[in-house]
Amino acid sequence: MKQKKVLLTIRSRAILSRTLSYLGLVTLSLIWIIPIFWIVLSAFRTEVNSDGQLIGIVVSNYFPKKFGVQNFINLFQGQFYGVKGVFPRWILNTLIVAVVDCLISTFLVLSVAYCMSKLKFKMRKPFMNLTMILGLFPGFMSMIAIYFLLKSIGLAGNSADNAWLNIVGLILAYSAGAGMGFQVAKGFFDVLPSSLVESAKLDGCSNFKIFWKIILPLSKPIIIYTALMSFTGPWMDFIFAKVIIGTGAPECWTVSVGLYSLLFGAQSDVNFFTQFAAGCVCVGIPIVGLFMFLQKYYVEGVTAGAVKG
Amino acid sequence: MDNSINASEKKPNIFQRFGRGFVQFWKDFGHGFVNFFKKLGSGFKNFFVNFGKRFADGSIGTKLSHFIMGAGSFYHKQYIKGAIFLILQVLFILFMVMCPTVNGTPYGWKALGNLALKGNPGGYDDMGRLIEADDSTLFLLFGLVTIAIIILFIIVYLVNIASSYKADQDEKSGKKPTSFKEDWGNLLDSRFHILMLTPTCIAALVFTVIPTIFMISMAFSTYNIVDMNDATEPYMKNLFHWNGLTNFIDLFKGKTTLGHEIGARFFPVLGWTFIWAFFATTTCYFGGILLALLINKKGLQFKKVFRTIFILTIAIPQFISLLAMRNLLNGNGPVNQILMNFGWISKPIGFLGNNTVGDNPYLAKVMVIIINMWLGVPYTMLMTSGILMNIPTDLYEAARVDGTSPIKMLFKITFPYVFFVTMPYLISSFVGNINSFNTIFLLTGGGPSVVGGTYVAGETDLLVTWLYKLTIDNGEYNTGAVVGILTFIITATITLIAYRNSKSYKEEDTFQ
Amino acid sequence: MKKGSIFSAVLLAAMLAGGVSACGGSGNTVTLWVGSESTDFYKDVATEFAKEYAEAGGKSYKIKVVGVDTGSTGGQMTSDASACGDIVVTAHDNVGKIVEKGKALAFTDEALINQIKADNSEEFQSVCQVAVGANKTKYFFASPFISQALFLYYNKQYVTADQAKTFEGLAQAGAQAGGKKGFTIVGTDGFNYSFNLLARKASDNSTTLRLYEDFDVDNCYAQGDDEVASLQWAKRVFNESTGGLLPSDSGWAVEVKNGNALSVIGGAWHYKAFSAAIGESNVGITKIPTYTLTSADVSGTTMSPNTVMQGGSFADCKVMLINAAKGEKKLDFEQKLIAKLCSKDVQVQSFVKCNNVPAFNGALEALEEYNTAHPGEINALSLELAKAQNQMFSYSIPQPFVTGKLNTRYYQKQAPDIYKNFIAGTIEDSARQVLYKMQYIWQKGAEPEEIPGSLPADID
Amino acid sequence: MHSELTPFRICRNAIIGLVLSLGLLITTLCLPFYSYRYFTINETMKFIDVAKANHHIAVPLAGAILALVFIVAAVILMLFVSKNKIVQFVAKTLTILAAFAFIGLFFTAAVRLLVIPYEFDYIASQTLESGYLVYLAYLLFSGVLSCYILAIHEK
Repeated sequence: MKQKKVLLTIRSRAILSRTLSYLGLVTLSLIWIIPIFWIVLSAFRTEVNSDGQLIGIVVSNYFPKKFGVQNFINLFQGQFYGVKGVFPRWILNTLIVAVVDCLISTFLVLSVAYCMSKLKFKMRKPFMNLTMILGLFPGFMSMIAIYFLLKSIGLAGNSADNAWLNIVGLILAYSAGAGMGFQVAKGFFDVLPSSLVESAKLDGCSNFKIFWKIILPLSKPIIIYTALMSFTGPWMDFIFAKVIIGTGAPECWTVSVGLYSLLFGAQSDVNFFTQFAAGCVCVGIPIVGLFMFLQKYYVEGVTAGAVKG
Repeated sequence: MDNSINASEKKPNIFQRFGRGFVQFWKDFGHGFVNFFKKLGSGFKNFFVNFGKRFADGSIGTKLSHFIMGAGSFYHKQYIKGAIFLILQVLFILFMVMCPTVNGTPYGWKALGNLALKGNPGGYDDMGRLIEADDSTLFLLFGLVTIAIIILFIIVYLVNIASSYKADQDEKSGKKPTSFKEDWGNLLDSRFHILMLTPTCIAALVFTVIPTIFMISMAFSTYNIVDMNDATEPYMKNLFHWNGLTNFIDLFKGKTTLGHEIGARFFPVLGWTFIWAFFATTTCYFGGILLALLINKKGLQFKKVFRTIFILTIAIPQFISLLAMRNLLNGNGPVNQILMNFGWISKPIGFLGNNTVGDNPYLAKVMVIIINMWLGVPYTMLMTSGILMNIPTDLYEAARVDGTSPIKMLFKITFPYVFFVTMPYLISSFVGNINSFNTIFLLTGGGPSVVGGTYVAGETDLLVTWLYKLTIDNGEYNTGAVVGILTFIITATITLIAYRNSKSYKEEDTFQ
Repeated sequence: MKKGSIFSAVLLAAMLAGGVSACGGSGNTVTLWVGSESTDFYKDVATEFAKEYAEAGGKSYKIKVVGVDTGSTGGQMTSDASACGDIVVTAHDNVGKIVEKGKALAFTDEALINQIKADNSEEFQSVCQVAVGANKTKYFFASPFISQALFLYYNKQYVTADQAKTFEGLAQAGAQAGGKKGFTIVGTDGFNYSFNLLARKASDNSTTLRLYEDFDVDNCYAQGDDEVASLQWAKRVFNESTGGLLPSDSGWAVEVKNGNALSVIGGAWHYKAFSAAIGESNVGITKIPTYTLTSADVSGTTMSPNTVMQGGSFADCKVMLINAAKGEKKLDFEQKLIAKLCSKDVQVQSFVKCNNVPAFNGALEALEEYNTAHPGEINALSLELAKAQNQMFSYSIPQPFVTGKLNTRYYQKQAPDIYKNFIAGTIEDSARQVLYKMQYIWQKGAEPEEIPGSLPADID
Repeated sequence: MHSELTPFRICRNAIIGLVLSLGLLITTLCLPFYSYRYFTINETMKFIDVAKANHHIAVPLAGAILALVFIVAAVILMLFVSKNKIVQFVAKTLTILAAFAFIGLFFTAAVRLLVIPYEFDYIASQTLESGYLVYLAYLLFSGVLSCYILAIHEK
């Protein structure tokens, strides 16, 4: 009997600890979700004040009294910073920057990471140390210098009629710095057995063929991880874009700069809050969808990267 | 990587190790510095020696290529390569002599002269017509670009000599010098790394090295829009010039020449930056590990569901979630309103210190660290759950056999293993938190303002956000550059000390 | 990988082409940077004028109007003029700063110069001219077309017209509304504090304050007893439960909307935001109220208690100037366009359509005359706004910061922050010490090393 | 060792818990829920009247009832079809959804309790009636119960 009781107590203690863990996990998940849920709620809030005007400001009740999509309509057709229907332009700009930057950066990061991980040449250690040291500088001052550099070749601070030049400038600025961020990809290539490279070299393939035919097909996860990171970069980044194109015409801003300037810019207005929330939902959903879809690769990239740091 | 952890051996505690590491670092630094210069010296010495040797016993082609680039290649019938070298030389000479001008500022040799920053202030003549003014920022920038182009040209010049010298050796030993097609071929094979690294190196040079040098040089100039606007002669508004170390001296004297106490704020901000980096790193790190342990608990179902929920916060762009938090805790936002309705508070609490003047700075600092946890924990959780999976289970079996309790197992096996593996991440995240701009800028915008003006750092300002306020908000580029350089020196020393001490650095090479 | 990259290259090309066509534009467009509330009005007037100009044989120009915040165009013009429009609207105190940076072109068109001289008051003419060149010849660089001063918007649901006449009345209304703040201000910078700093004795409209008189940097005096008492009043009122509310992170519009503050001291450019906050029907407008100094306020000064002070303001004008960074090719057309946009009848139309109060001499009489001639076109509130602003002109001085140095020393050398911290109570200096420090900063551009024992003390 | 623990024995506590939370739910619906001077002068209101007055309150309660149905269905599935893998999975998903719903609603209900006076845009004196307290207790108890039901399943 005693033996059974001991067994039962162990089992009931295990159940108790599991119940508590479930309770803890559900509560923590809710805590993590509440702010995000609040933004989504504010996006669909269409309460009206006594004059029948839409209340746009920060309202104090967590649950909206009236739901509707008026904020999204106002956002897409609204005139901000003197330009009518500018929000879709912001989305188009960011999409262009994201796609082009994704292509260039992925190529640069993978090529540098492959060299650092698999090829032996005398400048390898100094290059690694140099990139680490350059990475320690706070980015602002170099952002200002990049702005002056781009402006002197006409790729920044343009007025509305050639605003697309600003976008080309931003793409250059984003993808140029990408090559330095090779550490995570290098971590992944390190794990690939170098015997693969040796054996391929024995039967006479050139380095390029090894990279293109053998290594790349094997490193699908890291390609997707790098592509995902460089595609979501322009959507997430705010301060770099604000310095480089923040002063140019509003037509060429990216979504993050545009949304920030709705609340804090020169022509910001407290009544734009619900439209800001609608904008966040428009930006958030595609990116979250992408993350969820590519979650397996993202997790692999993070763990591979962390091991090598 | 061996990971047999002999828990029994008495480990020196963390501070002793750090102290010893610190002393060791400066010893290494000293003799590293010395042999760096020794190497540099010998490098130069044998550079000139073999430069002379090459000139002496090279063929006529090699001798000629010292003056006309590509001559060596033409001599060895590598026509395309020779043509490329020649065109590059001609372009370089044109660039240096003709001084192409952009926005009224010249490149070429004039740009080198302009580096002395002695431009003409411009203004108006008596007819009210505008006299074009020079722009010192472009002087500085174009000067640096010209220097960079000169360095690139020297490298090409040396490659040209080396290639013709190599062609001489080939001919001497009977081999035919490599044709252009072969050169291109071995770019894809033996010299593949050159092909792969050149785009990144050029991009890094143009978009990282030159801007960083531009920033550093601003710290030794009078580039400060507020003072330039305050200049006595009306037209000295566009020009700034070198003023040596005065900016650094003023900063430490506690008062800059402009008379406001930027210097007095430097050390408090430095202190808070360290406190912030320490707490932000540790809370996210341990929070992440505990969450990972909770999620990966044996016998728990729906692990994937919980993990996806936490990934949600990483997927949402930071500026959205941070601005959402800011509005949630806003003076008129839901949280304050609920507390007021419940009667716990009479007027809104400035949670993030940006509600009214005189908000409580400590509350703002604590709230910022907590909200940073909300952002940082999922990432660490993700990383640790990956590592937890590949802890060898035989360790746990052995421990369970000799009856250690689950908690003891945790401290004796799980934690040491995770620490060892994530040490490099810990260091990079500590440095990352010192430079973490978004959380502070978007949440508190520098927090409750301190007596002494808008561009003196606020209570929760980090060095980085203060740098933003100084430069972009108020145009004090020289003081900002000084703060930028000091931030770099501090982060560099910490990273190098921690990196050299960490086991992974020692094993980095063995792993290859 | 191969198939994917070809597809994305095609996609990219299509998008870039789309991007290019969307904002192509020919060389001879003239871009107007005007206040965002009056873009449509000025677009119509300017396009129509461009047509007339082309028909009269001139070059044909395309007009593009961009809505901007005219408060921040001064900064943009000095830091990055090539990114601004061809004709830019800014506040008159930025003209000196912009000219000193070589970013504005002098007016050479006789018709325009004569129009500015004929239409405007002496003060407005003097702030639009800058002395340039070796022997300091004066040229016009800007043409005024909107006049602005601070006045009071109040919420008629809680505040009656009489209560809005005095700050004590506002406090009374605040108490009646359940302990709400009587008034709030829009910002904590040097401009929004001018209602207290530039206050005058209501009896004889006198003040001891001298702020850069005839634009001389050393001709300042802020330590008069009326200033000390006025400052002590401000500190008391901003800390009373029904007194003044310091602006918070969520902004004054939210405080007014939630009823935390019953009125706000603002300008014509806040009209839309204020009526959006409480509904057009509840908007009341009047000049800035008076306040009575109590014995506590006058302690330590020679002022007698119960002196009535009239809130003051800056009397400014918004001006149009030509951006030098855009070259001089379009100078002739630009000057004629400015003459048109700043002509009296366009200024009146701008008031009718966009509430921009005209800047020319005798503007109020012209507006009333227009109102009787075209009843119903001007809404009553706008007329009240014009009247309130006109009354304020008799208690105000134009911003004297016409050179870069004066502008920087008043706004950017921390005097406003010392004022703000004194009122918020985060520094222990007395009112006299604060005023001594501010005057020192106005003259020297830096905080004094130490403060003399006996105040007021003159600053050499 | 497992054979002694029949599905019925495993779920015994769960069934007792279900009965308890059902009881709590019914008492919430019957007891007076709110008291508003505004609506009915000095009388308390049944939940149905409040739901009619402000349909926003009905939404959370419908969620709470639905969640209860979920865990009841889950327990029944676990009891009678404990062998079939897919059915077990369905039961477990129903339980976790219920857990999220209960604890989520508990949070918002607690918050809503404080905001309700403001919700009706006037400053009413809100005296709390026992109905609301029972509603909160029901939510918390069912939340813990659903976690317990999840926990009794070993992976």
